[in-house]
Amino acid sequence: MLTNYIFIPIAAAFIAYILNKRNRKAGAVITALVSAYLLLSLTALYGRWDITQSFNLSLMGYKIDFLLAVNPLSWLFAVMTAAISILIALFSINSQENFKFSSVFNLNFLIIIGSMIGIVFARDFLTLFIFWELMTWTSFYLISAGKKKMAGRAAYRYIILSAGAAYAFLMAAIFIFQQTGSFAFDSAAEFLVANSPAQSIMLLLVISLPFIVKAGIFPLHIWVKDAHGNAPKEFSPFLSGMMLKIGIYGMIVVFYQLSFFKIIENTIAYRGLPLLSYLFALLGAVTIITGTILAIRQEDMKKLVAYSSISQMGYIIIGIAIATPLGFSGSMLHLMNHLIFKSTIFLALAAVIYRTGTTKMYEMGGLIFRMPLTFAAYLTAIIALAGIPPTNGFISKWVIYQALIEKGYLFLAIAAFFGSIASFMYVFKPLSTVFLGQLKPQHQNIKEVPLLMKIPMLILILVIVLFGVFPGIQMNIINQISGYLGIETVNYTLYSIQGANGAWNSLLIFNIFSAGFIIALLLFSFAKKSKLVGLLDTYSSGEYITDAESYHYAYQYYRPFDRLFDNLAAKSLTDFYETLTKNLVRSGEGLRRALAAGKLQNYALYSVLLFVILAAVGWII
Amino acid sequence: MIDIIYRIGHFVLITVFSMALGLLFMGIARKIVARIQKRYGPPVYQPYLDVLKLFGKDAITHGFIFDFGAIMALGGVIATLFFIPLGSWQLYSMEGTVILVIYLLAIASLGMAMGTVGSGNPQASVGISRALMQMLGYELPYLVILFALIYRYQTSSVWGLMQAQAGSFLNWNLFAYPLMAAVAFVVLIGMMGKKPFDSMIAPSEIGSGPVVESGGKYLGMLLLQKSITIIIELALYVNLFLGGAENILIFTFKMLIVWVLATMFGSLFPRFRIEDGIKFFWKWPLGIAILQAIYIIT
Amino acid sequence: MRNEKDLLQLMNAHFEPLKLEIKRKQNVSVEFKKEELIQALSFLKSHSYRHLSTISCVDWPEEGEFELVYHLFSYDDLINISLKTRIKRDPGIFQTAKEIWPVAEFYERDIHDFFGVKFKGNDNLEELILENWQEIPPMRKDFDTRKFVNDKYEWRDYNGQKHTD
Amino acid sequence: MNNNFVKGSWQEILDWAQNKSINMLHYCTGCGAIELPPTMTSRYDMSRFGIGPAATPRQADLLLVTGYLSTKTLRRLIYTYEQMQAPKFVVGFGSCTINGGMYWDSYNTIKQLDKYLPVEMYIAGCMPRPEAILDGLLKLKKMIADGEADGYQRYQDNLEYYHQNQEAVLGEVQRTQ
Repeated sequence: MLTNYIFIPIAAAFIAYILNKRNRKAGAVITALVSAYLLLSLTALYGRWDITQSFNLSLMGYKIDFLLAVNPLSWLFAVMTAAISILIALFSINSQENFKFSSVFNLNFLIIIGSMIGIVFARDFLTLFIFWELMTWTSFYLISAGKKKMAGRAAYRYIILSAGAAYAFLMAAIFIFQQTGSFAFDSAAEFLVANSPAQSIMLLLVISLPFIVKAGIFPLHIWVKDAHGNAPKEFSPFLSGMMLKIGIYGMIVVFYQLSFFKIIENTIAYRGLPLLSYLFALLGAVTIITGTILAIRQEDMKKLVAYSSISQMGYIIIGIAIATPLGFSGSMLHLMNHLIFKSTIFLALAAVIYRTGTTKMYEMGGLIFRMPLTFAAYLTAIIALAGIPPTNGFISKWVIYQALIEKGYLFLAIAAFFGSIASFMYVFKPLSTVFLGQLKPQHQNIKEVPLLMKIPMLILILVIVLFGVFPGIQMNIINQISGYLGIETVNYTLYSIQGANGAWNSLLIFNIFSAGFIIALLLFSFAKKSKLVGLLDTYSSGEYITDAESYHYAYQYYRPFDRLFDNLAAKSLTDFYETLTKNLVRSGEGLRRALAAGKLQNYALYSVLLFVILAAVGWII
Repeated sequence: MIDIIYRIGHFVLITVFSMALGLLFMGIARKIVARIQKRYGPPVYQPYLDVLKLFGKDAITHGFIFDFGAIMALGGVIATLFFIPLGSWQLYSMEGTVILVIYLLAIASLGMAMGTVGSGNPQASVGISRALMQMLGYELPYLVILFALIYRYQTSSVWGLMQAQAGSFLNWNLFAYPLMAAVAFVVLIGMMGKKPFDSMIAPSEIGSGPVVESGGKYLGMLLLQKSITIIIELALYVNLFLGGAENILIFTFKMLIVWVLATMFGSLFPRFRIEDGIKFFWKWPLGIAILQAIYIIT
Repeated sequence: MRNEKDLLQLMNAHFEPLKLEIKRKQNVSVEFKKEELIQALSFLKSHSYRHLSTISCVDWPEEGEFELVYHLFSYDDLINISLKTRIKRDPGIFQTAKEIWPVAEFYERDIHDFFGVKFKGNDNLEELILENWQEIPPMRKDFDTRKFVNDKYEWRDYNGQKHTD
Repeated sequence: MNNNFVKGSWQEILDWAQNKSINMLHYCTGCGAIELPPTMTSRYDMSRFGIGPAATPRQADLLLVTGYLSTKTLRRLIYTYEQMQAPKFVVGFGSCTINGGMYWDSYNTIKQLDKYLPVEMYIAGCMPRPEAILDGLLKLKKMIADGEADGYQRYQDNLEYYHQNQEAVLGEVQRTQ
């Protein structure tokens, strides 16, 4: 039964909360067990795309249906949620020993898992909304549980944006309900196609608002950095890997299942693409560029990776918005791969934070000799993120490039290229300043993290390489999704993908890369053996170094580049929103003084007036 | 079995040939620069002696990441080499798309960056940070050019792009799209780190940047890596804009011409500051490349 | 803009210099009592002599005195002025000018290196130029360089003939 | 073919390559810094003999000490020398490195470089002209080719002696780890 997947985690959440009060590790163990159960039973569900479940509720004369169903798309998202939860739970068994709010963490985390599965299985607006709100509020508590001073403020920014968007969504849903008498997606889609295009487009744009916020797309991305930077270190991988993706899920639902693309099919087009889709793609492009430029500037590693998440979301949006088979497949590939490598990055950084207790990059250095496995995990993940073959990150970006070049979308392609090359810069910054360079004296005695924290990282490394060599595994499910949504499929085999103007064969590339590596290794090992010297014995213009701290280049790593964008970055969007709020409050204050002047009767009068106006509007519509 | 031996022989042959040719080109470049400066210059075979000497010297290492970086740098370029058609020699050039080649080259850069920063020398870090910033400068126009070419010929393999220019030499992209060829030439100079764009290896400023700690065999391997990188970049240019070649001799000749011209241009200019270099790349080459791309896609 | 004579008048009006002298064009030398010198420095700094070029020191062993010379320059008047004062050689202690010009700290370290003069108020008088110096400061006139060199370094032997002979 | 023979001839090949390709680190302490640019640039062009500059001691084979050495500088010079990789050679420039030169009675300059570092050869003069420098470096090339330039081995063999001399003038000496 589908409800099991939703309510078992939610029920387990309270058990975990109670047990965790007794034993710090119990909550995380329960989380891991529940997610393992979810993963196993979801795997058993594979291929059974006909399971549905529904409940009826009569309320004030309205008959409301709650519909749940499985399809390849929901299945993929549910499996991804369960899989990443296992790894995070395993990781947090040890890492939460000293975390004050660990019981609250596990409570909320399990509820989020349940509600996310609820979201992806939901087939009507009301179910979606209920679980969406559950997820939003629980994640709000998780983000504000971070120890930082700013955590509360970041969480408020997140909740205000999310809640505002969600209520707009609810309004649109209720409007559709009034017209059709049902919250179900199917009937809504029928109604929207039949309705006047202008109104349908407006409704769908409003419906997609909460998803845009959650995915961190350009004008509404301001919550991402602070929320990621301040969330508990174990929650960041989930926040960045899964919760951003759930926004993408929502957008796919809007685009395909609510037939947004069908409605705008015959509107004005640019290069064969409806202008509205192109605008969405352009939003993705702007997201890539802003995310990238801001990521390069960060000195806090979690914020840096958060901005990089924003920029990677841009790729996914571009691929979905241009709606070609290659674009969609590339997006879905990138979505999965981004989950994998971004979780790896966040887990590796969480391991570093666990040992050093800081997130400022310039306070660290040379950790590679103390934490080699963490370094290996980070290195593999950034190779994937930067899109360097033979890892999974390259494949998905390559497919997206193919899609863009096929149609000749020049400006989208420039943004994609920019984000890809600039990602070398921002991923190299933590590599260089945290893991390489001089080891700080206060970190001399750091040890590698315990075994239970190593296992998730190891698994993720293997998965990155596995999907890098055999993208066919992913393409299998993606083609099922494409088929389900009515998109043409892409030709693939286990280790190759057919693009628009060229093919990608990852096994071959993996082999040739190994060959090149072996030739270099042979050359290296035949030459004279070298002598190992310490890190402080480096060229320093003849002067001998005594303290490592002053011989580490870490602060403002890309200053010359940042200087190019100083003016732009000074005008941050956050400031813009804050000024806007301030002005709104001020004008509201002025209005109040002019109209109400503190008399209670006036307020009553205005309320009645407003009600009448609303009623009139509702009647007219 | 024989097939495997044949293939391995091919691997080794191409690797050795490119190393030798790259070192020869480096020697020629030193001679040209010397002649421009009214010097006699070192003998053409000087780089061979340098490499031989470096492999005979003692060396120090700063731990396994230092070793791994050097191996990854050389291995990355050798792997890239097999995807490029060199005249009639082409191992896997059918499969290798041109975007793949650009990104494979990044493996080598990443390896070198990792190894040298792993030495713990801040001058290496400064050099690498400059190199990465500059890379963002020149790769953007280059990728726009590739975008336009792939869109124009509807194939993304280097081999296909080369074949598309077959026939008369007027089909060469150099004559078909001269603006694009010029932009690519400027980018080529930037890629090879020649004079106006060499702030990342400024010897008297940051102690030769990325290679500051490399001596002995490490420097030797990086020299070999550099030589193969030169061949890859020149071969890409020749394949994309000069129509490739029938056999390896003509191909080498075309590469030599491009190399000599690039060296001559390089020896005329003083050095750009980093942000000025990026600004330059984003102003002129990128602007021209976008104009040309718009012309092609419409 | 003052000329040299105006400057001397200004000095005479506010202080009691022991000796005033115009060495040549744009170059003035004034000798003060040691009590007045720091005061004169800050006075001159507020009268456009903002640039402290250096502080130098002369050893007068016969008189048992060190002579400290502060070289100032004005970008308005275009005049170099040297303020001199003499302190007793034996304790060899003077006031610091660090509060007026922070850079004076380094000049004072330099003088402490080579003459052993101490500056009250400047507690960072560790070695600036010399390293591990154990002898009396090398620029004092009673430091016998020749003997020190003969003791410390070995001369090259040119067939039995030493370099110094 | 016995192993020694192979090893011997391999060493000869390396010596030959070494003599044709020398990267020098010019430690410019004195006026020698002025004599080197003409030697390197178009008038005299030392690069035609395969001699070129190196940026750091790791890449260098030859340490040129171009002028007087104060004790403070000597400490850094020793550190730099130890950072270089064998085979490595030291050449002293001008009278200052030979016997103190015009700084013969300075309390703070060393008088004989070869007591502290294994000098292959001196180039006399105050300063030596570029012709003299080139002549000296050519002789050094010949020494390397013949296997006579073995300073780094002498340094290893007489480590005690050199360290004693160094510590006599410098006190404690910071060495590479």
